[in-house]
Amino acid sequence: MIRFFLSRLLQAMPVIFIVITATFFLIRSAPGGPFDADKVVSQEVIERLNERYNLDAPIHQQYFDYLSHLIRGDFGPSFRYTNRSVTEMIGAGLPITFELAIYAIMIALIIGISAGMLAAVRPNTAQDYIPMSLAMTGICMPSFLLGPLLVLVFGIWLQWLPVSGWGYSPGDKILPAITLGSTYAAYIARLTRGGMLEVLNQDYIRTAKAKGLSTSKIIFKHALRGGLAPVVAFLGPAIAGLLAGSFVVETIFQIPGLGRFYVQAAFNRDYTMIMGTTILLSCLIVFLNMLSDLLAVWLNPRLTLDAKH
Amino acid sequence: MPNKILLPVLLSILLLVGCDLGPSNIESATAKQILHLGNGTEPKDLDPHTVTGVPEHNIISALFEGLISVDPATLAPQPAVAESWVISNDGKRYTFTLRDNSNWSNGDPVTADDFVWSWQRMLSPALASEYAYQLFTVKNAQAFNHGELKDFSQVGVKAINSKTLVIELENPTPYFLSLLAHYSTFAVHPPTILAFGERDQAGTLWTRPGNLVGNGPFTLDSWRLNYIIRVKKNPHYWDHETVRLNEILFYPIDSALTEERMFRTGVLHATSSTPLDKIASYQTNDPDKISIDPYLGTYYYRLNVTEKPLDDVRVRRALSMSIDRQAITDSITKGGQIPAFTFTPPNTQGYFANNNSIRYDLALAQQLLSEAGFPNGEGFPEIELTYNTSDGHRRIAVAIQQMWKLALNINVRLSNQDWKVYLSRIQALDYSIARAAWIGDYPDPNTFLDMFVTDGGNNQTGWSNSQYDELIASAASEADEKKRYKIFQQAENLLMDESPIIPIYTYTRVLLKHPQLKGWEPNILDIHPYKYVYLEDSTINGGQ
Amino acid sequence: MATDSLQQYQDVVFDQGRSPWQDAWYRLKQNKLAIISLNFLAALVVICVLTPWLAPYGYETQNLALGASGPSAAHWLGTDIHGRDLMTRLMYGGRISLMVGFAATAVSLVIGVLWGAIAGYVGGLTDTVLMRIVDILYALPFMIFIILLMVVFGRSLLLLFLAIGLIEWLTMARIVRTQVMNIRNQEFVSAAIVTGLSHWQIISRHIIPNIIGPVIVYITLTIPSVMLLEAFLSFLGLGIQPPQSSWGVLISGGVETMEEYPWLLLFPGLTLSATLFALNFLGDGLRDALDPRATSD
Amino acid sequence: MVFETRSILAQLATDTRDIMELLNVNNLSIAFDTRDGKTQAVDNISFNVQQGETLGIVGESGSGKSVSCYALMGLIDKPPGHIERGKALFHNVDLLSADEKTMRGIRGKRISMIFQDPMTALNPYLSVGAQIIEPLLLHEDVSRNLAKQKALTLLEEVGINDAASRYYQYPHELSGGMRQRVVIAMALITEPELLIADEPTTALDVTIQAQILELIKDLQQRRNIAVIFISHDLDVIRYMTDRTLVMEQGRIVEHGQSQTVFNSPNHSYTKKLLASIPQQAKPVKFKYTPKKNSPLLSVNNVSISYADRSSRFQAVNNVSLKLAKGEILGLVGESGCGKTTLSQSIVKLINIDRGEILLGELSLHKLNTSELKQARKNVQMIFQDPYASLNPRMTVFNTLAEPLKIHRLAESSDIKKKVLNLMADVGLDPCWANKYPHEFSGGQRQRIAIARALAVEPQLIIADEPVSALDVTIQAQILELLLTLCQQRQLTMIFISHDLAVVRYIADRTAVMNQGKIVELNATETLYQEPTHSYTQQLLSAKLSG
Repeated sequence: MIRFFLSRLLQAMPVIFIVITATFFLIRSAPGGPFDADKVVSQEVIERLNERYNLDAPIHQQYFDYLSHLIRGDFGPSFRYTNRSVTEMIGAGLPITFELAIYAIMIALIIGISAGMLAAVRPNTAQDYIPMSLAMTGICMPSFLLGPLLVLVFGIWLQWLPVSGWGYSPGDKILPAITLGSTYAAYIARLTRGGMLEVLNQDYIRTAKAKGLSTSKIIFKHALRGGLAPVVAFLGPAIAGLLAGSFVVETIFQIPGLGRFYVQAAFNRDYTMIMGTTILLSCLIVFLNMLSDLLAVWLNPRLTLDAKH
Repeated sequence: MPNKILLPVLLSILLLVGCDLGPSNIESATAKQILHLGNGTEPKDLDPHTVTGVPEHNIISALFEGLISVDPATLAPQPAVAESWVISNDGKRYTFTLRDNSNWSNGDPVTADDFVWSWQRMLSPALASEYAYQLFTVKNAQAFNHGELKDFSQVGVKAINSKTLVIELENPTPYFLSLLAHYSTFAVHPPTILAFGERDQAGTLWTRPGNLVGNGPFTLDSWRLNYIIRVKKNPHYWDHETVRLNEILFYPIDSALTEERMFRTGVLHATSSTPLDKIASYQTNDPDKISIDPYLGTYYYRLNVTEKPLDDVRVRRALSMSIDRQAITDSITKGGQIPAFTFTPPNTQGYFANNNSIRYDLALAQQLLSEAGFPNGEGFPEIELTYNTSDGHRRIAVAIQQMWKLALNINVRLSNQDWKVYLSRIQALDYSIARAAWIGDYPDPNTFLDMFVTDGGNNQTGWSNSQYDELIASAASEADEKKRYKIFQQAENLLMDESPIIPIYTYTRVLLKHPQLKGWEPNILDIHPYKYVYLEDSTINGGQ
Repeated sequence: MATDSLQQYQDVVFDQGRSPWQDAWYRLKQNKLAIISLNFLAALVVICVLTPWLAPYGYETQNLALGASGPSAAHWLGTDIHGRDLMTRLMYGGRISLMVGFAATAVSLVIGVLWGAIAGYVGGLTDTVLMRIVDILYALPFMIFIILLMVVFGRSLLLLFLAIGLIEWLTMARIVRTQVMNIRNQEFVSAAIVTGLSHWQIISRHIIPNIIGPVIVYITLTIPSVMLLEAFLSFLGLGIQPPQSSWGVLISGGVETMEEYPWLLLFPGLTLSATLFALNFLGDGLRDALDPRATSD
Repeated sequence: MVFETRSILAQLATDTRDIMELLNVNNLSIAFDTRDGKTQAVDNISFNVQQGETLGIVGESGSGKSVSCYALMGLIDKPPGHIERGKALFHNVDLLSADEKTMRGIRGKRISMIFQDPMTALNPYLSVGAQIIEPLLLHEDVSRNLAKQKALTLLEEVGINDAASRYYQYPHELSGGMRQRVVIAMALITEPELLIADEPTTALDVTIQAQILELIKDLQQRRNIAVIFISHDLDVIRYMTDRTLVMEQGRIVEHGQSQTVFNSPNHSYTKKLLASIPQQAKPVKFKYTPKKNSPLLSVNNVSISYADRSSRFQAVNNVSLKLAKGEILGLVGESGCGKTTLSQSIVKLINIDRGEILLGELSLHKLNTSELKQARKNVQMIFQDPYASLNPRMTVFNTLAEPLKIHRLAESSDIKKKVLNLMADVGLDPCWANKYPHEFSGGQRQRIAIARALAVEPQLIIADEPVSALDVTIQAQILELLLTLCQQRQLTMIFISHDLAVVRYIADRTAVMNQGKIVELNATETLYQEPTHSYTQQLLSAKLSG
């Protein structure tokens, strides 16, 4: 176990370091500075702002300064939201996006696994084709389309659910979670179906049947755990993608999450904020991949952590 | 196993779906006098001296008050912190008397010294206020701001006593009073600033809820990042009896479509924008919920006059005259915008441009292009039309692209750019034709026309005309309004004859506004002092 | 015995005289749904190729006075905000979307399959390094990447293929790697090593053909998402430029006006969905057809 | 023939009328729908099982022996399978037409099954304890605690020491033999009346196999339950059963007391089966003349180890071997003894830690890439599993042409000729050249694999369990083919097997491996008749005497 964490940590460090370095220089090579505005800002003002944010130093100096601050856990001030630190903004946005992602992944799992299971139990029948077609519709229905559609139907026509906000009025978390989760539900459905079909052909399913178990017991007790292996492998990258991709949903539903910051920071050339969110994302990717492996081991007693590396 | 978790989750979701939504914001708002406003983007900060945008302006105008405010209906200056003022005969000396009962929200009185202190802060080089130029009409302010003058006592602002403030100007500036209604000239509470940092330090925590001390009709109650800013009625405000609203909630909403949906489901009383495609249906179905008001802004295209073939005035005029502006405002923008053939919006504080050298005239346009050496567009190079990424700009560009194709047989390539890339390209004159817009800072033609002086920061077309420069300079020192406007008309004629820009339309302010919202007067600056705004059920009022 | 029989075998006509490709084609033909899909896609391609001759209007021809109008005799699928014929724009848009869908997917396929195959086959440190590079690319801020591409290279269709391919190959590489790791331990790979094949020959001849199934399935999922990604990139300014259109651009435009002008969303949406379903059925059919084992069970 | 079977049945029926009849299967026919049409898997068979007896069903793969028993348990997937006809009365319940609920009450409660491969028959995701008590909890109203007590007792009974801790382990933590004991415990926990054992020992090592058979026999006698014992292994059937059915292509071709069937078979198929068992040494023996100065292959002090969790596992420990040209060396040992690791190091599929492997004068593990490619031509390998060792997406032609092209052994115009020739050599119809591996039977596939190994005209062939996955008659054919080819082509071969009889049949000299070491190496007959090492003796004594 410890060896596993150590080796992962050892791999993670260069990954995160390269991400930091590459991002640092990439964003500075993009045209337009953080202080360019519609009404032209005078050169004097720009110079003073650059001075304030250490942007007048040679770029390698800026880089080392940034690193030395980073090592002390200081992500710096946001260049756009002048009285905010990046840490504070991430602290405000991340829990919300995280919560949204958790709900979304839960919905994706519920819908995806049930659809995939239904389909796998009777392959090549209507019970297979209908959920799988729906899953495919989910894949081709991007959130920028599904979100407004759901809002139109449930928020405006039926008036069942609020169309915006997060924790402001009851039920306002439902539509965003469904919107964000649906694409993943579709992928999970396909993965579950594939995994279940493979497991259902295993000998131990026959053993279970020979014991006199009913179909539902066989599926839930014996097949599901093995059948979900591909889903588990998918979950790590999916949650990371979910967090990064929540921008669209957060914009549609007016949710104060990190996704909006992540994208807006790029447009605003809010260098420190881009760095902060990117570092966070790379840590998340590393962490979630590790979690995904841990989960796989937990689900499958045959795997051990150390043997994987 | 997952199935043990899934069931409760499913059930709770069903429960949530089944529950009643309860009354919407606006249904419960009237009794409590709580206003819900869409407010564009998240404010960068709430420091009147460092911010620049409209969303910031809206919140700051609730939290602070200047020497002067403007009457929402007429935009005429009216007393605010200053109870009265005297202007010297040469128009260069203003003496303000501050009202006795003007207080900070912690109860401290607002003094003339606060203003002197604040202006020193605002003009200090280290603060790097982007709006410092607003005060450059004040004597020595520019020198101080540029660091050429260290001694602030030489700047033309003095506190004679705690309630008398004297301001000396470089030139008689007829619009100076309206500048004082702008938040960049507001006073801030010196002890608060100093409690959280230096006087000229930006980005300190003084603007946070609990810290911020203002002198406006409202105080900052809570600030949830990217979500809601809530302000509450300020009991220390000198005119608190006029204020009827108890709270205002400002929602930063990036998407106009989201904002419209929030408005439609009763979350907001008013929006900060309106999706183009919704205008028609509101006008037909809910005319009482949409308001279209004139606005002090012009939508135009910049032409890079340093580049062939746009260095030829005939080409520029041909391009300008072959745009069917009426079709664009009728079919694309649809918000009652006025086709523009001059740069300054009509009736800018009584100013009207009188140019008619630009009009929609295809035959003339073709003739001009032909004279420039491109008969029927032959030999005309493909030029690029740059605009910042936005659906509305794209729609207009697509229409104009096609108009030029049909009228002049020239090919224009559209190129949208990320906002910051767009800005840096325009500044570097790295474009041929670029979409632009200008919203006046104050109701005076000067805010439009001084843009195009040689090497003006916002000129950005490469166009330079010494006669124009002289006209704008002479207007600055002219105290008589009629003569001034004449000079501006001359300048504007010159500008349009040369056509370094193609005006397309004069903006209107199209917003969705609930009929309950009262005291919200339309004006060309889109300023709505919240002290006059209140909520009232239109049914009681017999509004239908 | 061998030499005797040799003469006789010289003239042996192989059973059914089939090559592996003919085989696959034969099996594909048995799958009705796949054939219908194939025909549908072929028809789509033909229509798109012939669009300049078939389209009733020009894709850029505007009628501002008409504006957005519903389906009518003159405009079967209605018109958009600029009064342009939607059917014409759908047809022209199909040219772009199909081209982007296939070309960008091909880019991601080539990079992803090679990368994943090398990582999975070689394993060990190489695998770790290659996959960590994938992690790094996942983590880099996508927006900045797009903005830089635009600034450095300007706007071009080729760049669009490249940009999308460069984004999409990451997932492809992961999928391929997992598959290759499974295949790599099969005995026939050992047999190939023993035969003396180089690693490259083993990857290209023994491993890649055996991961084609999951790869095809992933491709059918990638193509539609690539088409939608194209709309997003075009919106940002990297993709096609107005007045050109693509299905993705039409759909994302349609979303904004779905209440006012539902046909602007409905028809492009239906077109894309139908294409997606056809691709999916064809993909499943191809996967089965390319797997010789599929006939026996 | 049909008449003959019927009369035997009739006779048996009268003989055993007084004994209580537990199961009566009558006119059972089962067919499967395939893309090529209907396949008759079981064709009108009838048999019965008495209380407390062991009925053997013997036959090769595809003979229908397993399918007919699965039908009794309702384990046949419908579709594609369907039972066309027949009755199977078990306590007056027709197992073939009973509804699912009734069947669930019978499955695992009154009729239990033991499956062939304990690796795959146990759910890898659940602890063995949970799996053992599952049928008990399902069918009887017992507390979990009581069920556990019963399971622990039973685990002791099936010979698992330290049952209390094993109870919580997962299948992968147990050895193959132990897993099969768990499967048996799982089958017996509900005290069924009938136990169906489907090839219960085929996947096990020979010493384990004997123990498990002993266990089943013992349990059967102590508990007096009826057993249907299915196997392709005639020795096992002879050893285990009272009566035997011989099945071929879905039909019962012979039926009688086991002793009678095996000692005086009537039906030609039974005779053929019996004849296929390699009983003694091969007909032509290699005249072993050890030329010490120039062996073809020398394995000198080779050691190989794997990283295994925290420690290193020594798979091959200081092994030395020498092979003369034309010799066939048998390599015997149980799973995990290192024989496969050793053989893979000889073809350089894995690297060695110490020692050297010389092919003639070449040190295989010190060659560069191009030299190695050349050397590979001389050493080829035949793998155990003919299903996995052929690329499923390459036709036979491509599979065989590939080595020819790689080593430029034929002009492109000659390739077709050479490939067809190869096919003919290994007894494959050249007409099948464009077929895919899955279209062939196991034996045919192994012929393809042999042809592939021969394509490069190697000097040395490593055959790793080449016949253990094959039916007994096919096994005999393949062994015959290998022998013939070796003699024709002067091939040297290392023949690896766990099956002592097979090695005795084919090998000139035999090496016995245990725990990474060669414990005994001698001329085959000498080794079999006078084993000196205790492990060899143990191996040989575990072989069923029949």
